[in-house]
Amino acid sequence: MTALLASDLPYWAQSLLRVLGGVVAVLLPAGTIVYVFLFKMMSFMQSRLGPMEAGPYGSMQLFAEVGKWLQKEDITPERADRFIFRIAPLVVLTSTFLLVAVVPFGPDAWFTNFEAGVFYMLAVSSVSVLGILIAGWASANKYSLLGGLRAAGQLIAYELPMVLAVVGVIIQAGTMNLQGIVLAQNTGEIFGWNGLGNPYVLTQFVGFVIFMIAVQAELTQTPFDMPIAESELVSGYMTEYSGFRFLTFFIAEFATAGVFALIASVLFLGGWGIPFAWFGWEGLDDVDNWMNVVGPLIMVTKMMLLSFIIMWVRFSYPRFREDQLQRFAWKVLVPVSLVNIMFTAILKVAF
Amino acid sequence: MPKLPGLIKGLGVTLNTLARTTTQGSNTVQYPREKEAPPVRARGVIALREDNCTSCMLCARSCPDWCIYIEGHKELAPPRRAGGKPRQVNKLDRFDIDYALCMYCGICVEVCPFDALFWSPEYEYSEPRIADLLHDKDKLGEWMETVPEAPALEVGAEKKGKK
Amino acid sequence: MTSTESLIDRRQMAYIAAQASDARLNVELETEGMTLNIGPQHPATHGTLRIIARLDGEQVVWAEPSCGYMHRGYEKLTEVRTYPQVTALVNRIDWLGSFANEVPFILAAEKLMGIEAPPRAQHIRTILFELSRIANVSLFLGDLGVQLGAITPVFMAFRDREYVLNLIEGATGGRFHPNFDRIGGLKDDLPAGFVDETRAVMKKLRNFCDEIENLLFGNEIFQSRTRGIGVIPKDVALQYGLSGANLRASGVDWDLRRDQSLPMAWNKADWKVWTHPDGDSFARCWVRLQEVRESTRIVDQLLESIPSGPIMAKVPRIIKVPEGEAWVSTENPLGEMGYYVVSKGDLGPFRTKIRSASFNNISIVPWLLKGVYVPDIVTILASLYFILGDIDR
Amino acid sequence: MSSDAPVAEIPGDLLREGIVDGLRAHLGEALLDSLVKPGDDVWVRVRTDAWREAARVLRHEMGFDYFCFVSAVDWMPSPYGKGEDDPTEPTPERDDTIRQGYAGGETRLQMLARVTSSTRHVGVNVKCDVSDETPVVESWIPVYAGANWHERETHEMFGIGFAGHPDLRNIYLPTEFEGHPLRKDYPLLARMVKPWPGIVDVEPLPGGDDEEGDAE
Repeated sequence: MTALLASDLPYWAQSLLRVLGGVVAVLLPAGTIVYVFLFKMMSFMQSRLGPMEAGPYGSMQLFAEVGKWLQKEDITPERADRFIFRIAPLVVLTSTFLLVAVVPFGPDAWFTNFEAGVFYMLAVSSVSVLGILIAGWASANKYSLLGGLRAAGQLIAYELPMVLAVVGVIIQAGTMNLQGIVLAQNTGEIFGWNGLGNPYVLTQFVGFVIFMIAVQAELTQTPFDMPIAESELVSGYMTEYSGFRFLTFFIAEFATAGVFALIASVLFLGGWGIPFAWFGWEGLDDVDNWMNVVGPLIMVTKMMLLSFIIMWVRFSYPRFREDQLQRFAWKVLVPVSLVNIMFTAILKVAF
Repeated sequence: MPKLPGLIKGLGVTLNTLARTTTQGSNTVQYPREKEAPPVRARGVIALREDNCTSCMLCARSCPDWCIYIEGHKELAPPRRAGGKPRQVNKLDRFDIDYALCMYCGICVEVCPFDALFWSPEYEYSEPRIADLLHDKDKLGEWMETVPEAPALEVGAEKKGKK
Repeated sequence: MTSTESLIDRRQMAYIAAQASDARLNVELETEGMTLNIGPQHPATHGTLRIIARLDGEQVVWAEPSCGYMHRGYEKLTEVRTYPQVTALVNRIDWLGSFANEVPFILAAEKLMGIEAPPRAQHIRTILFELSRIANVSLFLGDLGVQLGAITPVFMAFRDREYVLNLIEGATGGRFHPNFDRIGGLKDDLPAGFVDETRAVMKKLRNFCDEIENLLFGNEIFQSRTRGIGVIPKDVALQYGLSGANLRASGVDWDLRRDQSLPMAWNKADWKVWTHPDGDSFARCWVRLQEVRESTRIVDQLLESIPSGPIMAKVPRIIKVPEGEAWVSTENPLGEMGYYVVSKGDLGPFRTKIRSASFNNISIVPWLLKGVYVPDIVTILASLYFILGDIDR
Repeated sequence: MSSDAPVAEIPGDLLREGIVDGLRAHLGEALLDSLVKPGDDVWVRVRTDAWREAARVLRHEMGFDYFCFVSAVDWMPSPYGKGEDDPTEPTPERDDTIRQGYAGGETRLQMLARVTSSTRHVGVNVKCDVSDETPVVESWIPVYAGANWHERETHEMFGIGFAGHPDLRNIYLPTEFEGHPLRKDYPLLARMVKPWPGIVDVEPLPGGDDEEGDAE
């Protein structure tokens, strides 16, 4: 952002712009995912049309929902732990905003450019576990207690495969900086042919699959949605929430889905860049300026593609039982990702 | 097609439902604008043809939910043939059906010996107040025009006069 | 997750539960048990059933359903009603397959009077009986998915069930409560074009079964959730009086449509009774899926051979059933539903014992839910497939 | 099918006669009465104290492994009728003679159970009298575990005690419900509360001519 807007903006204006950009980068994907996938695609998959009343083809449905939730009474259960009950949804939402800070959208269009971007991203993504656990515990309701404990077990169990899957990418890209990973993917070549660059989804396919499964589990989506098992726990840790707090949880859930899809497209699908060889670019500095505008569009399309897969799996599969879920994480995902790291390391050294 | 693992086939099913809905349209009807016509024999509401009714109380007696209330009185009607004795006819004062209690079993329509009660497939008569569900005799008369003709019977069915 | 591994795992779970219930609760870990009320307003129960479960962590130490929230006192009501009024009342017991409730009651009354419905009425009765079975069990297949977390199957079930309900409404006038059966035959004949419409709908139903099989039954997650869960051995199933698909899933080859001679047209179509040796939740769901396919075949064959003739036997307008007692039970969608009608020769039955299938199917739940995980309670209840009106009468 | 030809003509239904003879062999004179409707059904009445013994014989010796149901019948005609009497006129007298059904019986309350053989596809209706003073019967649970819920329902509906039943709580009715609804002397309140709309009140012709044209 800094180069784009020249330097006449004082520092506070730039950070204000960054905050605005961050809010848009989180809420916009959340809104589009909810409308396109949750309302429209799910209904079309079930041979119905979905909401059609609010606005043309139900486009205003999301605002109607937000309006409905806002005017609903925000109840705190009588024996709940009041303070913790209130801040739980905010904790989950902050972890999403922290996550998006590190995602690059274009050669100069990024919020921050940490050297250890991936490390920061993995650390911050586990903050939402705390939010869900205290939400479950604080609402003094047996169902949400069960939901919260299940969520704690599941999210921690699936963080390990996510981390290990990302390690493969880091070995191949050689850097932890997300901008660097995007560059490595778009300039690298597979066995000398650089027509398509080297998107890690091809060379790191196993890592990609494990990462997507772990993301599905992090978002507590259907094959792994024991914490919000509607048929047993009513709605898990969110049972006691209503009104604005439930809206925060709802936004957090889909915003995290959007941000994880963004991160997955950065790590595996070559982020904002198109293979540089097509434009004859060599490094970061000679990428043209219009890329700063086209980059975010490419990111959004890749994000929509990945969240299509996430939502498609969500609407077709039944739910794991949580001991099968844990067994699947520890006995299958972790060993496979370790093997994947070993192979990547060997191949990295060989070539 | 090779024996795909169940998981992939499951995804296939949802995908081609998606394709089918986008191409051939959905199975749902947008109710307030498009309306699905109920079949001819649908039991929506009971219609009363008042002049057939001789307040013989058979329907009120055979209703399981006790939701038909009839009051009538006797009158002298002009004789059929000139100079004949004036006929004594039961005149109907009140014929209410309380649709809040009625369970649409159709015993009254069947048991009526004078064909005064008919079924009509009308279904949009919900009321904000439950008391308005007590339809009186002229409201039941209004339903008379919505009563359709009895449908043609399947081949091989024996013709019989029952409605 | 082969089923043997889950069977060992199941025995191990039962051992843990036994341990927990004996040592009252695990003292060293100071975990005190939690009593969880599942229901009466709960998404997993088909209506208002409440399950009181004492948990040790996620495992059920003791569980017992408490019903009665939907008790309408049918047997008392039948004492003050005439026969047509009871038929209108009785199809509200199992409200999903409601035509199937009227048939055994009317057959019992006809047996007492010693008359039989004309062949055409018997034929159409069997067709409508099988249509209400399809309507009932196809909803089960969809609902099975929702209980286990998949949202899509239930919409497919409702979409294809709508065609069957429209058929029933076209013929009888009522989608859910047809009230079409009379002592001695049927109220009316089929409307024109019913036969070809039904044939088209049966084709739709068959591809609905294939879709559900691909989407749900083939799914490895579904199989790992249902294989080896809630295993009911054959003799326990018989002892508790389980019936219908729950019994056939434990390997008992017994179907009331084939094994007794009723004045209906089942023997005019050739069809197969499906059984499954395992007796676990997967077996019960699988047997029901095959039964829906079998019903569509029965309906197709019966549609070909509807005899022509009267729809109603010679029956006086006011029916007084002679004194006597009769028991008739048929293979309803939920299991064996039977009526023991005692008549003292006046307008209505003197006493009617209504033996409904789900009452026995659910009486096995306390035995079955020992040492089971919380999510498996829902799987077992979904596979036993009961309807609350059937339990509470 | 179940043509009600006089019993003598058709050769007796061997299957069901065999059942009755088998039971008589095992129970001896505890089997009080039996009735066979050829090709239809068989009713058997045992002595009250041989109720569990009959179940054990049926299940273990004669192979009736499928438990169908256990219930009871109250043979006293209801003193309230159908609740369709005109409150203005005196209540019509009703015959309250107690006439039992098939296979006889002396008492007002009578147990009724049915068990079936899942292999021979034939069922038996078993009855036994329940004395009016001490309405207690042995519980069938040791023989058929499925009888647990049925006996709880019969207990709360008819007031019949079951010796040996682990927890005889109400299954449908709330715990503090007094009275046994399915007994005939228990009024059906729904029909007491509201006057019957079927009572004919078409006033006679004005002008008071004598013929009482009250449509029945």
